[in-house]
Amino acid sequence: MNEELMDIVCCPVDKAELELSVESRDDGEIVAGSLTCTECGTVYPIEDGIPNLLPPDMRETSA
Amino acid sequence: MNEELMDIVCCPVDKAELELSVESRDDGEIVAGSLTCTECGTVYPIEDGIPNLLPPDMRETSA
Amino acid sequence: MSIREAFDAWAQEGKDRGMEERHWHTAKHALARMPIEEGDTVLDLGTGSGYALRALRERSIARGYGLDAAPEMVANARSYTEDDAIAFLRSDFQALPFAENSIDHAFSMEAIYYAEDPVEVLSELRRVLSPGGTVYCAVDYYEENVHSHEWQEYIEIPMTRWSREEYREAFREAGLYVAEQDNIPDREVEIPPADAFPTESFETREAMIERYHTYGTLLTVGVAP
Amino acid sequence: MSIREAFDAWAQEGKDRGMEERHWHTAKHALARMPIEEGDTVLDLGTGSGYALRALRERSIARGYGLDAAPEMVANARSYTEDDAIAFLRSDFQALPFAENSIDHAFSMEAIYYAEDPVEVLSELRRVLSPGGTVYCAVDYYEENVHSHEWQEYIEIPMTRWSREEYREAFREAGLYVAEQDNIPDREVEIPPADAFPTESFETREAMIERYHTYGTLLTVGVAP
Ligand SMILES: Nc1ncnc2c1ncn2[C@@H]1O[C@H](CSCC[C@H](N)C(=O)O)[C@@H](O)[C@H]1O
Ligand SMILES: Nc1ncnc2c1ncn2[C@@H]1O[C@H](CSCC[C@H](N)C(=O)O)[C@@H](O)[C@H]1O
Repeated sequence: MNEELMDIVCCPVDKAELELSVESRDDGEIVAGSLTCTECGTVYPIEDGIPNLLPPDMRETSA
Repeated sequence: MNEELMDIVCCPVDKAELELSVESRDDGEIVAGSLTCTECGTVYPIEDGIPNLLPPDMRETSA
Repeated sequence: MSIREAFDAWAQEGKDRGMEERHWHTAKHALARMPIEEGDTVLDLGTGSGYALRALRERSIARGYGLDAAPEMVANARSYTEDDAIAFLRSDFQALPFAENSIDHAFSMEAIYYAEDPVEVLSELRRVLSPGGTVYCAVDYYEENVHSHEWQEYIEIPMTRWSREEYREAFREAGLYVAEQDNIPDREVEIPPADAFPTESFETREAMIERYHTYGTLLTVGVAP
Repeated sequence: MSIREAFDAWAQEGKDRGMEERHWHTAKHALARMPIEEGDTVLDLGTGSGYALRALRERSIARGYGLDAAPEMVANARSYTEDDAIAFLRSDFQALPFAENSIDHAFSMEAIYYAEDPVEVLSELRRVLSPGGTVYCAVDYYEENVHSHEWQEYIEIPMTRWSREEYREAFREAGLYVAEQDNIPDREVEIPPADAFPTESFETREAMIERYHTYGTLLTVGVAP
């Protein structure tokens, strides 16, 4: 994931801003980490460079 | 010219409403007459069923 | 020379029907894309023979208004249809005699570039269109279509030769959203075998194919906010 | 069955690339019509292999975001490009993780009808698009295309089968203007000679021609107010 996504990304549920926490980078790209909703506190994981922004209820059924 | 045109037609110059005066009809259609601007008073002729709504200055140069 | 002088002569020579036949190749595709609903009111700017409105009536528009400055053009157009829902009027592109929000959609084929100030025409269209109304503006005469450049030599009316990008810019300058831009190929014009070239109009077969298949007709679709 | 289960299997079998190849026949024409400007941000809904964004980058969009619920789809899509300006994310059509007015244009090919509530998808698109931003929504699965009806048998996700008119209505219900609707023919699919029919998919050559040349891909273009 590229940090520029932060300019436009938001929580899929309540559309509030997200806070980025980086675990690892590769050549600038965020490979692992998470995005946390500043409103509802939901944590969205970033794995293999791809943020998973499915709403929590869909994450369950499709996991 | 069909009278329904009156619903949407206006003076090409100041966009004010027009007043219809009918000289002759054929089967409901207005064949001759005129449209007069309720604002600037310009008279637009209807001839052979076709209203001439060119602005007066263009009417001169193109007549 | 006035619009009237130039185009009345065309109408008298039957060029209105000739244009209809040639323009129909691509105009019909542009018309087919229009999001027309039953009961709509449609304006055709520079209507020529009025074919666009006759075609749209088959899709149940309530009213079609064909606007043209040349009296012989509108007289001919009027004589080609008996349909009461189609009306023609003489008027200029830059001073539309319609109230705000009175038109659902507008079509114009091979006409806007004859206006003195085509941006003003687009502004006028924006004014008369209802929110969400579209402008389907089709031209064969434009910058990228190099084969059209010489057309200016054959007519004394000064023509505006915009590029694809300039069309988009002009629409936006007039306050219209740009929803689409496309080259509609003309696949119906007959392209003779290679040994027929050079012809009067084309040096090579490739040039003719480029003219009709690659450049075809440039369609720009605007939407009124 | 979940979107993930259904489409991860497709991705693993390489169907993402197969779809790219087949959909490209018509998708490229839809993409070509988009009024993209240099520097735009474009969203691809149900991105599959991500081909649409790769193509639009050649027109200098600043950023392309490919959204897909299936993790194997986005993983594949990511592996097909090294371009930093293209990013993929897992997300659902009906709950877009983008701020208001953050996207210039949106594209979606053969995807929207898998959503539980496609009108909600269009409403979400309207929310994230800037005023004047377009939605290019392309589908082969729709009411008039009778040859597509049986597709539902091959997938356990319920599919919404709208008609042309229902697409226009849904766009308007979601607050989008409808700027265009068109059938884009697929002229690249190979149509065998008459004696090859019936094939597995078509009884007659005429049926296959109708499927690809007449119905092709239904494109509906919406514009955000
Ligand atoms: N400024 C102007 N105001 C009104 N009509 C104009 C005009 N400039 C050109 N025209 C008209 O626009 C037409 C262009 S020729 C194209 C005609 C028709 N749309 C077709 O596709 O065949 C002519 O009929 C001409 O009289
Ligand atoms: N509700 C939903 N949310 C997100 N993605 C979805 C979805 N329903 C279906 N999809 C995705 O939409 C895609 C449809 S297949 C089409 C892929 C691509 N646009 C192409 O033209 O080839 C699949 O990758 C599937 O995973």
